[in-house]
Amino acid sequence: MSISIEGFSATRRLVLQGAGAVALFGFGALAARPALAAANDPYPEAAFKQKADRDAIQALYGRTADASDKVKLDAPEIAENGAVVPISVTTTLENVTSISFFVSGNPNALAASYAIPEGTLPAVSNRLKMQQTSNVIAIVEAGGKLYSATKEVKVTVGGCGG
Amino acid sequence: MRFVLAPVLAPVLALISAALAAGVIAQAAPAPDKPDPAADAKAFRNYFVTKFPGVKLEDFVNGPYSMNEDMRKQWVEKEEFPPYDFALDAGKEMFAKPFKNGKTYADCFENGGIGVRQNFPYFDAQKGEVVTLELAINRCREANGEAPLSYVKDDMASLTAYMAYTSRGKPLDIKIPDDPRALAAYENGKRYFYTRRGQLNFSCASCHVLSPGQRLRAEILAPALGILNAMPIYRSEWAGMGTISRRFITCNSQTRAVPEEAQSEDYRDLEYYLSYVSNGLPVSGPGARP
Amino acid sequence: MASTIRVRAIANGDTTEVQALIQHPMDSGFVKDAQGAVIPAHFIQQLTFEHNGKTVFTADWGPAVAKDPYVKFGFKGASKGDELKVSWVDNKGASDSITATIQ
Amino acid sequence: MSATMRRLVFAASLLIAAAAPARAASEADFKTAYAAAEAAEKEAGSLRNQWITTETTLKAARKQADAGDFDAATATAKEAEALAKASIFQATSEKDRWKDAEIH
Repeated sequence: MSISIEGFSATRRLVLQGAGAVALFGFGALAARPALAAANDPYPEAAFKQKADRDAIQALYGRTADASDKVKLDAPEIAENGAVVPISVTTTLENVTSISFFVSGNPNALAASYAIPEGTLPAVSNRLKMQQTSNVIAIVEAGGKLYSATKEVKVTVGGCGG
Repeated sequence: MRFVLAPVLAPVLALISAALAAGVIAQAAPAPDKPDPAADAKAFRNYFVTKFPGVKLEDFVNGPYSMNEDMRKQWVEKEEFPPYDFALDAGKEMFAKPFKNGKTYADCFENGGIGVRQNFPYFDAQKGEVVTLELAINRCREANGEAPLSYVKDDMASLTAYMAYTSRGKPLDIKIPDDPRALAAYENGKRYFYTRRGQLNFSCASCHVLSPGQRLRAEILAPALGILNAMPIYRSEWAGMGTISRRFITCNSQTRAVPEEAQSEDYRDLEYYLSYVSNGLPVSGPGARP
Repeated sequence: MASTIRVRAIANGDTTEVQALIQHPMDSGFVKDAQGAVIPAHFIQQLTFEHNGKTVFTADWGPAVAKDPYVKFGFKGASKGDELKVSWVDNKGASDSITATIQ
Repeated sequence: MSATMRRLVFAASLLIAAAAPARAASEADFKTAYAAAEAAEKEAGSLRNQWITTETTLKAARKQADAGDFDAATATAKEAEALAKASIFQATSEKDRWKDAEIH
């Protein structure tokens, strides 16, 4: 697999997708051991280092995403605290191989990326940090294509509450 | 000289606005001469129930989350795996671990300290003072030759979190004995609650009686009714746990008043008052707050 | 010392719902301490869930995941009593793992 | 209504004090101003009603004096005194007035 690091995670996810993707590369051995491929997956360092959301998506997936109403992004209108913002994604898309979260207003846009092997449901909930009011973008990788949903989350500073 | 104006103007403006606000509040009936805690508690509860007809009585203990749907959703999500979970486990471990003399916290409390949170604070007739759970924990330690814990966070928050957890759902049951000293403590707590302080000229009541449910800067203010039932809390703003002591101290700081020492007489009396007027509402601690 | 990992895995029919909470500072590297010194970045990079030797979920995390991170997902093919292995490794090379039983 | 008036008069007096022109100040001037501020803050302390702002302003005055800038230090000390006096006024006026806010 002499592929650049940027391309690798996308490739790995295609491998996990099953026979079709494997045929593309012709590595039967990899198809037999998808779990190991995931466990040994290198951390997408380069994607996490990108500042802008577009660059981070490009670094992680090597392509751009299309907005889709099949991706449901659930995030609060106003984050009760930017330090802990509950954000989740579900999708009705089939053959999902990964789900990733980007926060446009953070110093580095990519927050988290999840590999979804076959048999795992295409739904993830997590809690992210947001430095300021900005868009949150969820990307769903399905059938080798990227689909996205975007929502603005307002973040305000702490005060005399609670 | 130019920078002098701004900081001096701030209190001036605050006082002017206070004066205006006072005009609004002054319509209230004149204060009775002798403290009547039972009547106070009834009026207190009635005020909140009337102000928020959509909020169930037992839901007031969930603070800002009882007031705002978007916030409530975030809280329900948090409660699926609450951030105070680690403190709760640490507290349970600490609670069971014997002191150097072989005794444990259980030896200091009624019913071994399990399911007793709703009885705190209480008035200690022998010492003539209000004893909070936090104070009782440190007195227990000292009586067993252990150094007292910091009142604001960490171990104290974990221990009180565990003890509150064993009382979850039990209605607060604060007693004010027929003792002039207990009544005086109650009255002092009430005075502290309603007295404006700090450069911003806020009382506890300014935020938590007049404005619960409203946003002050980022946050939704919690109603005073049941506000201590959720203690201790994991606050996202603190990125950690805090006790009742910590909440009082930070509230004072936020109004730019120099806070008192943790477990000062004023703070203990305030806890006594606030807990008493929330009698009957369930213990919900430990809680999670923004 | 108790584990840094809390897992709740509940089988409901063919689907197992998994929730995990991990005790970790997740320092972003953008925050200063009381003395004004930058707190160096310290965060979990990878979190893996394995069932019967098969990886069912992998998280790649950056410093923008909240302190004491939480994640929830679901997968098919497991039943009550099965084991679920959870492990993480952070950017300083520290790691932890736990094996939970599916309820 | 009289309470409102008192407050407005007080507010005005503060403004006048704050707007008084500065003149070159000596170390002695600073010490006098600082002692007055400290005394007022001590009184606020006895009423358990100090303001954080007063404390930080006192500290700032000391720092300016340490740096030899007695003009600034004296002005800042006077500002601290005004803040301390405002907190004393607050404590005094709240002594009974808190009852007006009580829920009945």
